[in-house]
Amino acid sequence: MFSTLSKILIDGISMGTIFLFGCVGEILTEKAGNLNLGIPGIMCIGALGGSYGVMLYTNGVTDMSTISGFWLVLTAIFFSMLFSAAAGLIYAFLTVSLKANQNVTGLALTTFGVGFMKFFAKRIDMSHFVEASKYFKNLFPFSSKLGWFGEIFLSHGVLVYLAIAVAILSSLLLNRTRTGLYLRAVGENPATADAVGINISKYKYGFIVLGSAIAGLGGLYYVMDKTAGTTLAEAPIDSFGWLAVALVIATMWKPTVAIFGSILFGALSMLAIDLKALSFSDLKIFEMFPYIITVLVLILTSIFGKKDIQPPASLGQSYFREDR
Amino acid sequence: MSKEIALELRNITKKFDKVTANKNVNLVVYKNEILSLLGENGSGKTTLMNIISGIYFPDEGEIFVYGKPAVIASPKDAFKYKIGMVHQHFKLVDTFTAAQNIILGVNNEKYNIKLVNSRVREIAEKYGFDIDPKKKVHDMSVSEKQTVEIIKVLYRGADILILDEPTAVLTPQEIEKLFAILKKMRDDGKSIIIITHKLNEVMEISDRVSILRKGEYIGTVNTSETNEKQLTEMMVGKKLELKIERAVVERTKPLLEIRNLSINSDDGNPAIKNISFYIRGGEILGVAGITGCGQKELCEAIAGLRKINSGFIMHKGESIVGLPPKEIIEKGISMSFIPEDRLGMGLAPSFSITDNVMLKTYGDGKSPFVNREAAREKAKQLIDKLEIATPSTEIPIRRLSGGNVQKVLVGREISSNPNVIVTAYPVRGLDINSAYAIYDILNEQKKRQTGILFVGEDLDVMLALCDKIMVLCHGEVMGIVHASKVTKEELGLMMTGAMNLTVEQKDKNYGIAKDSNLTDNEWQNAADEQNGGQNDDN
Amino acid sequence: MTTEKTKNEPLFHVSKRDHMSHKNVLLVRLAGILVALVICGIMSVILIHENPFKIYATLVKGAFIDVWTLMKDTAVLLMFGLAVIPAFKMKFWNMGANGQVLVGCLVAIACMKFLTGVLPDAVIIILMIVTSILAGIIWAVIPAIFKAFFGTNETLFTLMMNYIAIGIVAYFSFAWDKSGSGNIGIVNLLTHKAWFPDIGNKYVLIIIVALLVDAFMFVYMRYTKHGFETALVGDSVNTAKYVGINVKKVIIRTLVLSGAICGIMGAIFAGSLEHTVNTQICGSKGFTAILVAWLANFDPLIMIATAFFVVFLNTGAANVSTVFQLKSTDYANIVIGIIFFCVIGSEFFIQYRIKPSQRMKDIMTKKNGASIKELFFTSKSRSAVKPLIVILAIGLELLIIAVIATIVIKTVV
Amino acid sequence: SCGNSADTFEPVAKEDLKIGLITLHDKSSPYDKNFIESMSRALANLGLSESQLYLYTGVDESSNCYDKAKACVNQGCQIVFADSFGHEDFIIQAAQEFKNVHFAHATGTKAHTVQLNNYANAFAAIYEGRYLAGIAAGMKLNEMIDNGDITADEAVMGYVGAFTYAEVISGYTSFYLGAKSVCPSVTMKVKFTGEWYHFDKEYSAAKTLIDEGCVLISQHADSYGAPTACEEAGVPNVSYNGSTAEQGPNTYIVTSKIDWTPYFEYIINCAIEGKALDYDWTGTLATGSVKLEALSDVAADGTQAKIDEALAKFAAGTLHVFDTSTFTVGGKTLTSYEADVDYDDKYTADTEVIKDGYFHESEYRSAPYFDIRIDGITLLDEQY
Ligand SMILES: Nc1ncnc2c1ncn2[C@@H]1O[C@H](COP(=O)(O)OP(=O)(O)OP(=O)(O)O)[C@@H](O)[C@H]1O
Ligand SMILES: Nc1ncnc2c1ncn2[C@@H]1O[C@H](COP(=O)(O)OP(=O)(O)OP(=O)(O)O)[C@@H](O)[C@H]1O
Ligand SMILES: [Mg+2]
Ligand SMILES: [Mg+2]
Repeated sequence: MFSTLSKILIDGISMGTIFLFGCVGEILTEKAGNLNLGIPGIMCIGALGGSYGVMLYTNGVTDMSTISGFWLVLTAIFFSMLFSAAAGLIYAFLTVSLKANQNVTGLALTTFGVGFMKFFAKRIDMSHFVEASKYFKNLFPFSSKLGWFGEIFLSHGVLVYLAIAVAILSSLLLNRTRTGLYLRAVGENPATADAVGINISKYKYGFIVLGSAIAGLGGLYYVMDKTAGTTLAEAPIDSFGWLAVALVIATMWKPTVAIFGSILFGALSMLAIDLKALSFSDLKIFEMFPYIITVLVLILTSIFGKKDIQPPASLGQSYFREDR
Repeated sequence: MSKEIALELRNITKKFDKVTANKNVNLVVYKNEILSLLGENGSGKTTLMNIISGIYFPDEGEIFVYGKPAVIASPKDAFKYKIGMVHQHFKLVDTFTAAQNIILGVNNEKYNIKLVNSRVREIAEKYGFDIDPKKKVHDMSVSEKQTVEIIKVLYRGADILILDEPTAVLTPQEIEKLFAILKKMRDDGKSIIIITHKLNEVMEISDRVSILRKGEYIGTVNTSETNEKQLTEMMVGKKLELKIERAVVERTKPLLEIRNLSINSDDGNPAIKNISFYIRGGEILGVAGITGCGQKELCEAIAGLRKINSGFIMHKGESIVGLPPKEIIEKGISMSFIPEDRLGMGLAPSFSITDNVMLKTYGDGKSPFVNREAAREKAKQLIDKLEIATPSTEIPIRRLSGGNVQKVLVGREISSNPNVIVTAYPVRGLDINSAYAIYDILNEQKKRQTGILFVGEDLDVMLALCDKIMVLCHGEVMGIVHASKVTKEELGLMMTGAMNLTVEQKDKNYGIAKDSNLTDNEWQNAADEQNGGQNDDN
Repeated sequence: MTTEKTKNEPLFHVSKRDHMSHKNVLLVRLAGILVALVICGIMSVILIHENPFKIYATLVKGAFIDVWTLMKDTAVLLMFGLAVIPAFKMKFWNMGANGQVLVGCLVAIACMKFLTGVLPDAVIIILMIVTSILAGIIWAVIPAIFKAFFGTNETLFTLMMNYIAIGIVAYFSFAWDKSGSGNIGIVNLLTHKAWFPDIGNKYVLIIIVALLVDAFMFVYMRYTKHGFETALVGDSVNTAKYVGINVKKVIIRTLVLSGAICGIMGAIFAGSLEHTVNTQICGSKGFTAILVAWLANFDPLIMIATAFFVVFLNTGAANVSTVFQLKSTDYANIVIGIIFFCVIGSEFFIQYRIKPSQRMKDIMTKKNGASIKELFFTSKSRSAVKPLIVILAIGLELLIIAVIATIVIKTVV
Repeated sequence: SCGNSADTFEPVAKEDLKIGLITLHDKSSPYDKNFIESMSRALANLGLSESQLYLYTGVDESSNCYDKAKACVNQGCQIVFADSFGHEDFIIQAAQEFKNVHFAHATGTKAHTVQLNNYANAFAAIYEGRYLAGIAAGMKLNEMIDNGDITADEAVMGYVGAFTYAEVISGYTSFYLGAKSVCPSVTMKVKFTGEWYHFDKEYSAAKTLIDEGCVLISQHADSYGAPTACEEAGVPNVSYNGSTAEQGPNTYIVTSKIDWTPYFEYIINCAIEGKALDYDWTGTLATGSVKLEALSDVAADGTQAKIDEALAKFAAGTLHVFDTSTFTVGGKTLTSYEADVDYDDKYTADTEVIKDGYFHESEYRSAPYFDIRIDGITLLDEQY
């Protein structure tokens, strides 16, 4: 019983991390008033970027044990963020500068991103990926000595802890800093923010790009850590992306809540396989749970919700100063 | 001249696509002065002020601040020149506190909300504001919001203050307070530009008045050397009859009888508390009261848009409580509520004038299709009759100026030949010319023996136009008085709750018509039914 | 003093347009597509090492390999688009067409699978259509009800309903399949019982239905009272309430319509095109349809063209990957993505007017002491040109970082 | 040798032959990669150019498959081949419509039932390969027992299966029987994922099996989930369909796989000759369709010898994988079994398949139909 429970938790954390990156990235974007439905595509592009980084770093290496894991991971993170930031930039340019419809732009970006990853994945040399993935996994090798605690909480890779750190930092940024205050103002009421001299475009661009870069790490995590460098073109990252978008709602735009929400979602998506003695058809019922939960949260918050847990007021609308 | 020029505009021109909002406008504001900006609706006042505060960039023309040429390409630039603006529509973030709103965009000091709180209190003390820096904007009243707006500007140390129609939503008492503060600020060395359509306010507050007409600069006069008549002439370009006549009409039995009505507001607090009144055909019953004392809820309840808690709304002796809005409209009860943003209720911003005109009638007849031809004809008539400025009947209504938008709304309401008109703020923000057109229309309706409930803001107008005035304070009736037998001061006292006629005249059976459509018995039955119905629910 | 002023003036003024003639709108869109084609051309040349004209010729030829398939695919996408149009007009972001079609198809297949032999074929076919429409309606109406009564966010609700529908279909794929492969397979493969009759060939039915629904939707949105109410709710909910429209009813009614169209599509999938149900039959058509509907400005007539355009590209690009041995269909998605970006971007020039300011004119004509340098080296805000410069700068920066990083890593390792 | 010659097909010149290949995913999926690469080899072997191939990748199991088959026909293909189980019905539809084009389908079951002259199924006797791989697994278990790492009773293998249908059951049973032939005490636990390709589920299923005490894992699923889990846990792994040495350098033992080159050569030759294809074609060790790749260092000593021994017996026809004397069902030896060979909607059993003391797998049709639960194998998901 306990082992099943701990397995569910471990699966929850390790699956959840991909949602968490996507979710925090989307929260930052939405706080700037932009609903980015391109997040699934951006996560794909982030996965590709990170893989590209790993490929560059390991290119021509014969003995993988000689390389510096630190720089490898850093390179991968850098390229993953670079690629997904570039994708975010496309979205930002279209929706902020050209004031395009956000839903449509996002969907187009998802189409593009999925195609982009799958197409170029075939041009990535993945021969060192499996070995490279070891540097992403298991940040604390001593965790196995710490019993169930170590197994559940310390057996994960560096990106898992990075995701949690990013979520906490985002929360601090949003709630404790001037930048966060301005950002929220931009998302709530851009006309007001503009009238007090806050540079709307700067904030929107900044946080769309930053949010995209963070979301992209989810893709990197899945490829290099979760699947140990074995999957790229076939990784269903886009479907994780949609779950990440759902998670934003389910956690009511709160990055810290998202940490727990992501674990729940992760656990639910694996629950069917972790629990024994289910038929295939039952298994499919379990897989619907995260979506059903999101729907329930949506319904409950809309019925009982307070003003403070509603989406940013200008979400989805583009801003033009001379509009009225 | 001994006075220092604070701000000077030369030859400012601004076009919005085909509309020229400002054309070669010149304007001078001195230090230590309050300048009023006067003009009809759509004359370009707001546009001009937005140019000064960096929201718009002029197509042509120059701006000088304290004699130096200035380029104001964004609100940030405006702050640099110490220009601050309180916008016609408040620019506040609802979910933030007052202090958070005030510190938005202020980058030159450490981010520390506690410090801001105390500085805000300091400023409030200096000028006599009343404000809680920790209160969230969505919990604030209109005047509180305006206070935040003004402090926001002061906090940045603005020297040139622009206020766009700040009094439109305030009570007389609040206006008085605001004016006192403005005068204090003027004496403190600041320059203030204020936009208002109320000439008495112009006369009271300003040192000089600049007038715009159809986007063009007409001229500037010293307030002490002018009068309302001259200003109006400058503004509209022709002489105007200022008097509102109160038509004397034969009155009918009560059309609408309201008894013991209680309504809740959106947040669940009682907005209207157990009030009774009636409206006869051929009379205008004014409703006076500070903004937010239940007018909106009352109007919405009559129109069937809001649930009531208890009480009766009887139209020609039949209850309309619980009827869907459509059926209420069909009974001939028309409601037009002009909210602060003018577009909120009653119009569809991206629909054409034609489609807006047929909003209430599109459903007539059995055909599943809409009849646009008839509506287009009607739209043309309205445009002619009310002098609505528009290139065609087919342009989206949001492209019109505020006043013209409103004319479409009021025009449509009245053209539906109602027997009861509930109208709230029908002249809100309208220039005098348009406002008179609307008063005339109301009087015309009254002569047709329509019953009119007129929720207004300008007491002078109400005293001249209405037959009786009902005064509300915090959802309670303070008194229902004949307009010819009451003074403005008395109304003010009642609005603030200092005087309550219902208590003083307890014996008078307040709000119960002598010639009710229903007998006492029938009322009793209705009441029983209501109670019985409630029991059934349980 | 004049120079001081003009020097700091933004180089462009952006203002909202009132109106643009249809001809110009078309021109701007075409320009957008042209830019996209150039970008795709460059990309294709880099990837395929072929003459771009040859690539485009292959694309066009590929799209017309089978005209019936092309028309069928257009009709199917059109149906999805028609299902979202009324909701979108109402500003109800129905992302759930996929799910609505899927449940419709599922129940229709259930009828076919379990009633064949029990009831006459004609009755089964009628039942398939009716139940499919009902199922589509139910799936669309659930989010609509919550939106109407509690204001529940419909974008995410309908999105989630897709995945729930997929889960249910997956459930029955296993529950109904005795072999254990999770694959229902074509029902009545050999007997063709309870299949919809072919009119000429099996694609004619969907094409006719799509055209009929299209015509219906055109009239509905433009000339009927219901359509008027739908648009009004989309434009201003307050106003709709105020003129006595039962907004809840309109929301629900409109989604009933959306769901019904999806249901019809589901029945056609079951009876005419697929004869089976699985989680893949809708692909991402529900999302593509949103793009298509938006491109057409929610006009059912224009949408025939936009749907055709997207299907044409998709089919053609798939052929490019086949002919040039790209061994991947994802090329099509990249091309479509780029074209959408450009067309979405071109919308800006339809909505807004960009005028060079006096200073810009001075710079171009070298008057008033202006010089080209100012384009880049003036500190003042350039409200219009700045974003472009920022984009270019960031793009360049990213490129340089990428190149440097690549070199550094290659030399270090 | 091609099947009954029929006049519906014209012989074609080699240079004029055009082949359509329809795959579920593209090369990034090991399953489809196998087909695409086999086709390339076949083309090269027969001297055809790559430009004669019309490859449609990413064709899902919907009418899209029919459309793509039609597109192939429209472009003049004389042969159209589809690789996924779910493609079958749509290919049959196309075959019904285009009578003079050959349609062939891997893993399908319906050709001999629908009896279309131009529609054929093909598979390989991969159970033979699995059996050999099972021997390698059994030898590894023996090594562990000998080393004292486990007791004989603890010789439990784990198996990650995709679905519960005959192809998978036949696969894991042959694997188990192979292991049992060298390690009599072995037992096996099976966990299903319900997906062909799902890294996370396969990974998690493998981990569960390891937690359940399995000391060696094999799988019938397409992702690298199970090999990765094995590598992390240090548990030996026997693979399928392609080497996973890269994913499991320290745990990978061996893999069996199907090589489709012989079949592709067969259908191309038939098309050139203008002859119909056999309804069912089953590749074997003998045709070179079933292969066991080289053993890794992880394999136990002596494994190769045991495998060679079995190979020789296969060649001699003396070894049958499903020899009823090697397994029991409910404690009893099977003497008779009706399998579902012919297609019908209800999947009714219709053919006696036990003769001469063994289960005749892949003889009455190419796709496997062994779906018996034998003793010694426990299904963790008891629902099936
Ligand atoms: N953002 C805009 N886009 C297009 N036209 C505009 C815009 N703002 C104002 N206009 C037009 O410019 C003219 C001047 O409008 P403005 O709002 O400045 O008038 P105003 O004097 O403030 O009127 P009011 O008293 O009604 O507020 C009007 O015709 C209006 O329709
Ligand atoms: N429309 C009304 N609604 C409610 N109460 C009213 C209304 N009109 C008058 N009253 C109340 O009834 C009292 C009767 O006063 P008065 O006789 O001066 O009115 P009235 O002119 O006779 O009214 P009526 O319109 O019924 O003839 C008023 O002081 C007031 O309190
Ligand atoms: Mg104004
Ligand atoms: Mg059978």
